[in-house]
Amino acid sequence: MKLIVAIIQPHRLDAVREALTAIGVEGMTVSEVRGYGRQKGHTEIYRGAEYTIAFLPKLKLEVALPSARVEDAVAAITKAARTGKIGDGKIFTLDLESVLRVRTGEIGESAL
Amino acid sequence: MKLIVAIIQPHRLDAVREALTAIGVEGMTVSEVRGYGRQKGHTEIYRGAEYTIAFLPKLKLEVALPSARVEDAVAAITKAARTGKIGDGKIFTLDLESVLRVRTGEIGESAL
Amino acid sequence: MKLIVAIIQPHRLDAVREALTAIGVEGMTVSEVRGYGRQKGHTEIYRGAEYTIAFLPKLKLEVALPSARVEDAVAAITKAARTGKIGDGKIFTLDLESVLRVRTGEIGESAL
Amino acid sequence: MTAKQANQGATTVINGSDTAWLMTATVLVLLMTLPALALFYGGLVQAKNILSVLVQCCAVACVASVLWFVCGYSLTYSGNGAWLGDLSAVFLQNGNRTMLHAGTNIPESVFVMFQMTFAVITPALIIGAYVERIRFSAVLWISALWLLIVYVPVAHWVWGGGWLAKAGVIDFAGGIVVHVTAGVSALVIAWTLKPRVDFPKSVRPPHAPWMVMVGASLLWVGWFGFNAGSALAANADAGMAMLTTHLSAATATLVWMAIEWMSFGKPSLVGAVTGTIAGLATITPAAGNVGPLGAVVLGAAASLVCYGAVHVVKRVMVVDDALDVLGVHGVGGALGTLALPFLAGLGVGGAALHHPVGTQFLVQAEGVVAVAVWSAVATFVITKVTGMIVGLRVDRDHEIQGLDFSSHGETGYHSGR
Amino acid sequence: MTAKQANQGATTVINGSDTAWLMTATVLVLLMTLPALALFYGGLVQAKNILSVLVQCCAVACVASVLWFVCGYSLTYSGNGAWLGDLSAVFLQNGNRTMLHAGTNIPESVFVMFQMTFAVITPALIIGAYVERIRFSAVLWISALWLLIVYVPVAHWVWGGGWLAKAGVIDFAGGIVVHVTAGVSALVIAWTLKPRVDFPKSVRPPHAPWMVMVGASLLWVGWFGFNAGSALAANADAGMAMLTTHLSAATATLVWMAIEWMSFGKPSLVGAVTGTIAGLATITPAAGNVGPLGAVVLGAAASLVCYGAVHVVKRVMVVDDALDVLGVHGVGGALGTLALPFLAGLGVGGAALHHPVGTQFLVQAEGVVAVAVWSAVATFVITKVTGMIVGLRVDRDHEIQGLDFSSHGETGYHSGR
Amino acid sequence: MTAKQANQGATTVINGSDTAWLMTATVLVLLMTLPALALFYGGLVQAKNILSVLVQCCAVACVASVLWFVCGYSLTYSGNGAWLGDLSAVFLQNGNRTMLHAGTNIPESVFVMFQMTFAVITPALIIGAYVERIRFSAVLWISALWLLIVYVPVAHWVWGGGWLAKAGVIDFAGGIVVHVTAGVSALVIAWTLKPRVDFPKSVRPPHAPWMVMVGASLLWVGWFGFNAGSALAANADAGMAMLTTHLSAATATLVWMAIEWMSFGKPSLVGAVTGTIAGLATITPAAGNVGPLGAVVLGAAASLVCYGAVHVVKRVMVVDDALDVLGVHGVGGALGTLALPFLAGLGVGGAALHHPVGTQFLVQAEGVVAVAVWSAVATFVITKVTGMIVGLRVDRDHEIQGLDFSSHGETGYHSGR
Ligand SMILES: Nc1ncnc2c1ncn2[C@@H]1O[C@H](COP(=O)(O)OP(=O)(O)O)[C@@H](O)[C@H]1O
Ligand SMILES: Nc1ncnc2c1ncn2[C@@H]1O[C@H](COP(=O)(O)OP(=O)(O)O)[C@@H](O)[C@H]1O
Ligand SMILES: Nc1ncnc2c1ncn2[C@@H]1O[C@H](COP(=O)(O)OP(=O)(O)O)[C@@H](O)[C@H]1O
Repeated sequence: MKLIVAIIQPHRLDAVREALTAIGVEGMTVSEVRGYGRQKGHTEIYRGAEYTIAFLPKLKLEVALPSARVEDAVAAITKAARTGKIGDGKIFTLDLESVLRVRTGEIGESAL
Repeated sequence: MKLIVAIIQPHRLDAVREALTAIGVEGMTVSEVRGYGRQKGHTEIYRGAEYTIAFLPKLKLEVALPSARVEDAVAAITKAARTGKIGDGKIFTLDLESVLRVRTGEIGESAL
Repeated sequence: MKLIVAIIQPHRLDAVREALTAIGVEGMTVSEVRGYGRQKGHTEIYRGAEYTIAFLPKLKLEVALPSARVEDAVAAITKAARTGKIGDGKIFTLDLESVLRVRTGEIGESAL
Repeated sequence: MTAKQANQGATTVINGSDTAWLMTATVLVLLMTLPALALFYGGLVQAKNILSVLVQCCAVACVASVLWFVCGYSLTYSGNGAWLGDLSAVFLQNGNRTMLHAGTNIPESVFVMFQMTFAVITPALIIGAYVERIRFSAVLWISALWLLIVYVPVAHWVWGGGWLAKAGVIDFAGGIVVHVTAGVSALVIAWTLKPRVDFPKSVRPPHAPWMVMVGASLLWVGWFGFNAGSALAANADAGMAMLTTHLSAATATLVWMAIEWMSFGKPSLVGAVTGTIAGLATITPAAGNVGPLGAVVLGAAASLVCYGAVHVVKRVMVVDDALDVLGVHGVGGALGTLALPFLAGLGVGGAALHHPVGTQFLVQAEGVVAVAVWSAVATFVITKVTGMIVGLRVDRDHEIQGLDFSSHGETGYHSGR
Repeated sequence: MTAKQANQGATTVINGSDTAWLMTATVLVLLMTLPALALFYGGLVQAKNILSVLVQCCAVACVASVLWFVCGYSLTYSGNGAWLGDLSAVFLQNGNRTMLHAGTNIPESVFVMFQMTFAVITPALIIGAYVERIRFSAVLWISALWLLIVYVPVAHWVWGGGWLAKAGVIDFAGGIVVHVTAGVSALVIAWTLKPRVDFPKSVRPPHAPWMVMVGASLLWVGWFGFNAGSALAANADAGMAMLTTHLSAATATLVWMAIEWMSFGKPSLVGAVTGTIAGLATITPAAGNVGPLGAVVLGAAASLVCYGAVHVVKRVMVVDDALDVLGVHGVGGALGTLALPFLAGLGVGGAALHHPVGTQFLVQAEGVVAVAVWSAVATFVITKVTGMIVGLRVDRDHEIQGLDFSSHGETGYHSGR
Repeated sequence: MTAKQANQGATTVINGSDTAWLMTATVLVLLMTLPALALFYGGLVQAKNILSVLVQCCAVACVASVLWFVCGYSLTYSGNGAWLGDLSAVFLQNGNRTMLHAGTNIPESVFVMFQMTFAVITPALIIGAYVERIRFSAVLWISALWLLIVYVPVAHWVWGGGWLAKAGVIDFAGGIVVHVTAGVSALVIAWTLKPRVDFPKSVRPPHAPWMVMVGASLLWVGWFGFNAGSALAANADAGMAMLTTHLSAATATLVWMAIEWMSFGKPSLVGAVTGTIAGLATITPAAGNVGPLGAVVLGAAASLVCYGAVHVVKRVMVVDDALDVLGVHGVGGALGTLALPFLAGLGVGGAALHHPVGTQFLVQAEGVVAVAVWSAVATFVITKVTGMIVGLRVDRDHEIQGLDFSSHGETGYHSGR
């Protein structure tokens, strides 16, 4: 199994969730993060001066799924998350050794 | 070493921390996340209409520990986090290549 | 490629970001987390009693980068994040199978 | 509210008690806009737009204040025109500081200031219709034009001795002048502006219900200045207006909770305080004529009718009057205006009508309809013109990003780390 | 507070200044419940229960208002019964709008409304005892029954010309009527209801100390209406009541900070404002009789005694009076009531007692004890009965999940993303 | 503001209307400190220091109140000294409760209390200079010494019949007494205290702009009590003061927004409300003398000048007057004081000066300069002395960690999970 970690623009969340459920990926975990990269942050005004906010709000999506599904999932996320602007984000894939469903104790793919 | 990533119900945190310390796992990192899965979210009322909140509050626990301790730790978390209801969460295990303690620079298991 | 996951003291973020950009690591993702470890939390006062807050605010830094850069990056983070006090944090390194840049679809190191 | 209503033993010397109470009432009515309405509306929107709502409330309040000083007051309260006042008080240059306001026992300065707070909150109420998508410059243009073209004439008709006042319409504190004008205009603007991106799918519950409740609570206490102040004196009329205002608000709150409880099994906080506002808007025109019993009846009717009205606008007409300005304020104000003839005589404590019940009802209806039509037509033109001058909406990306940053360069909540 | 106390040159014409001040005071006392108390209590609970506290404050305020209109006012202030008033003012049908309230110079409507705000805040104070675990329907039942069975009779005894008034007890603004009744009843309810899950282990520091402070600040300013308004006139008694109220609050705040500073090495914000409230509750019964010097002494005593009382209830008796209603309000109110005979003569500025110091003290003690006993017994019965009718607690899961969502279908804070 | 200014038909009996209004005004001015100023300042700092700002506001308010009772009031308003009052009113033991304040128609207790709220807010304004780095004990020492050594004498000079009053200086509600003293002293403390760690690099935008706006709005409404209350009567002077105050604030808000809009392409919320405060501080000394037209001119000038002043202090002088106390309050207060002689005669509604324009200007300038110099010198000494007694700053780690936890053992925002 694999763990997909995707950094996306906050407002793309609903689109991405729909894209994933559309291909049958029914579970995911989201966290609010702040990102820094090519997109260098933005400036806010405060009493006659501008201040740079280096880190911009992003969302981090974590999706565990069978290795076989990774390709489709990555494609689906990319399509749904893309706006074409700098800051659209990244998709990381990590190897996932095991999964357990707390409620039932099931392990492995059946736990997803 | 392994990195255990557990998604749990927010109110189970204290129980899980106690269960882990009980078996001698003394360190962990927690983040507030929102999850989507079999448990399909909930509806909130707003001026005569119901709105679905797809993502529900969960906590994500990250625990790095020696491979040897993984089994006990997973068992402990499962036991402490289980309420038997849909939405209890998942426990993911990833391989952890190395660990370093910022304060001392120690690396490997001694850094945990 | 590797994924560095560093837990640091909140106020060290700017220093760490500068240290990383200094060595040419231009991207990172940060999340607010709460940590528990040797540093056992702190006590707050409330109407004549003290309450223990087990988890203390920390920041989690995630940095994906080519395996070749890991050593420098870890060193840079350690140096910038260290205050010498208990609670300075940890640096975890995980193996990263693949990376994709949402905006362009580029994959691999060029996506970083 | 009209000088006439308060003209009980008018004298040529200032009455200290009336002055003390009216200054207090003025403070309370300004509080209704800053910060009460700002919090009420700000809590209802999404977190990424909270600041834009607050800026809009500040800006509208200031623009209305300055225009009131320039000519708004004069065109509303000077002269005897049936349609509009005259220019004898432009820039408030119409008399020395100790001048008494004709027909009252308070200084001109206090009357000007008290009425100004009404001119401030009325266009501010409309903000609820266009939040989360409007261009900030359009807010300024619409509010300025609206104040002069809709509020000023209507206030003159009803309170300034114009044709509706002469016809004997009763609008104690602004059911017509404030709530009908704002509610109808809100609908027209919302409709012209088009819905928010992905409406209604994109609609989210209020980002800060606690803030909505704090705003509603401050509106409630401020409303005592609004209604009891409209007696223009510290007397029994003011006292009864305060009592009826409170009873209507309390009853409406409980009824709205009951409706939600029966519909969804749970009464919500936002629902409860929406009921409060409905009850307050509804009693506004009637606060000077009904007694305690009538106030309770009116409060119950307020929630029943407004609850339905919100549903009709949002889900039947599918117009994105984002924060239900028409459903809660407009409908409530009209309801109170039309119901007061029948409730004034219910139990003790009420005050006489200007006509027999039936006639009074027709006059009230005439007022509501005439003002609604004028508000609709004029607001449509104002919105279109504004659209040509500065454009009405921010572009899609900015709307999605949120107006706080895109229009004002700020972020609502900084974790501070 | 009793008509008698204010009966200085009663006339048959309405006094505009007294009316202006009492309307202002009414606004301030309502502000104390909405939103001041709501914020004070809301900030003290956990984030998952913030909205439930706000709903409870709104609902209790509305239920009390409507019941006051129905019969509460009549049973408190009509007739000359030693134990209870009569029904001559039910539904407030007892006179026309210009009627003067006997023994005062203000309109009946203003007196009814001012007293209503006291009937509103007293049951609302009790909310602090049962937050985070009570069933919402139980809140409504308990509050309604409690208002009629505890508040109304006690208010009649002390302020409505009942047996305690005849005995010459002094309770200027509600040390007995408001704080002792609420505090004792809070303890009884908390004890009957049982502690929150895992109490005291589960107790967390306030989720929003800033909100607690804002609530406390608004309570402070609102209390000027509460105490200075209780003079029922805009005169020197009102002025002195305001001054003593402020000095007591300021002193108590500093003393509570000093205690914490010495105990923990750090003074906390929540501690400081808890001291403020203790100082305000304690001066309440005495505000009309002590001078500035007595007020400062009373303020210092307030924090010393209440700090200890909070500890006793929470850690010795281990009763989960969640937000310390007894420890801060009940004990403070009793302290002020019992201490005033001795402090009234301290320095200049005080007012005469109804009896010699010793006798007055005995009468005060009689009042405190009698009211405490009645409150305890009646509240116990009310709570048990409510338990039978609708049940007292939400189930364990809902309590853990938080009342905001489980009882009201809302979430306190939406990041908005 | 001086008894003289209000001395219109002084009598020996209390005037109920004046008393009602002054009690109301007192409530409003206390509201300005608690919670208005606390929210305004609290929202501007970083999240880790929000509670410390609120504690500081509470503590300063209480310390000032108690000192006012002890001897502050007496040294300010008793006797006829040119430099300082006498001790005839220490502990407020100077008369019985019905005593009238000489030269007014209100009870001594009300005058003491109203003036106390000014003594409370002035040292609280200075908090803006030293937030996020000062030791809490230093806040108490500095505030206490400052009240007695700077505020009390200056208030006596200008309002207590001292040398500046005799010279005929006009400071209606505190341009000199409140804003110049606070502003200048703020700069001196900020400079002595040194900047925050990594200033200006570390400067972050306000952590809660919404809170800043709520604070500013409450300051706005509270300022009506501050300025209109300073007429010490419910009369036309009070009414005009309220009107000019409002017009200045509204104009200043719009002008500050315009400046930001032109400079950055976006008007911000914090900018808009900073303009509001500038407009209010600037009209303060002039509210009793200018008419509506002069108020609008003054409001426009306020934002233009203060916007520049903030820039000069922060970026040219590079002094870390963290929340711009000098730039907004000090400069605004001085501007209004110096401009009023020229604006009093602009249009109708103004009031006579004590001298011909030219002379009046020189007297005003004399007042501003003398008070600024005294404030600077005395504050420098006070700060140095405090540094020796308890030390001025928290240590670096604590500053970085945030004062909320390090100085008060609390956390501003608990997610509650
Ligand atoms: N090397 C990296 N490691 C971790 N996260 C990264 C890295 N580079 C970028 N990110 C995340 O991806 C987001 C978008 O990256 P950015 O370079 O700004 O735009 P783009 O991906 O379109 O080139 C960043 O805000 C950050 O959250
Ligand atoms: N495939 C997945 N990848 C990542 N997180 C998941 C996945 N499936 C579920 N989760 C997380 O686990 C939580 C519980 O899962 P859910 O399916 O709702 O209940 P259960 O695990 O009891 O069947 C979800 O809210 C989500 O946070
Ligand atoms: N085993 C672990 N797994 C995950 N995170 C950990 C672990 N141990 C410590 N941490 C994180 O590192 C932070 C610092 O660790 P701690 O033991 O308190 O101090 P130090 O690393 O200086 O010894 C903790 O607050 C927690 O967030």
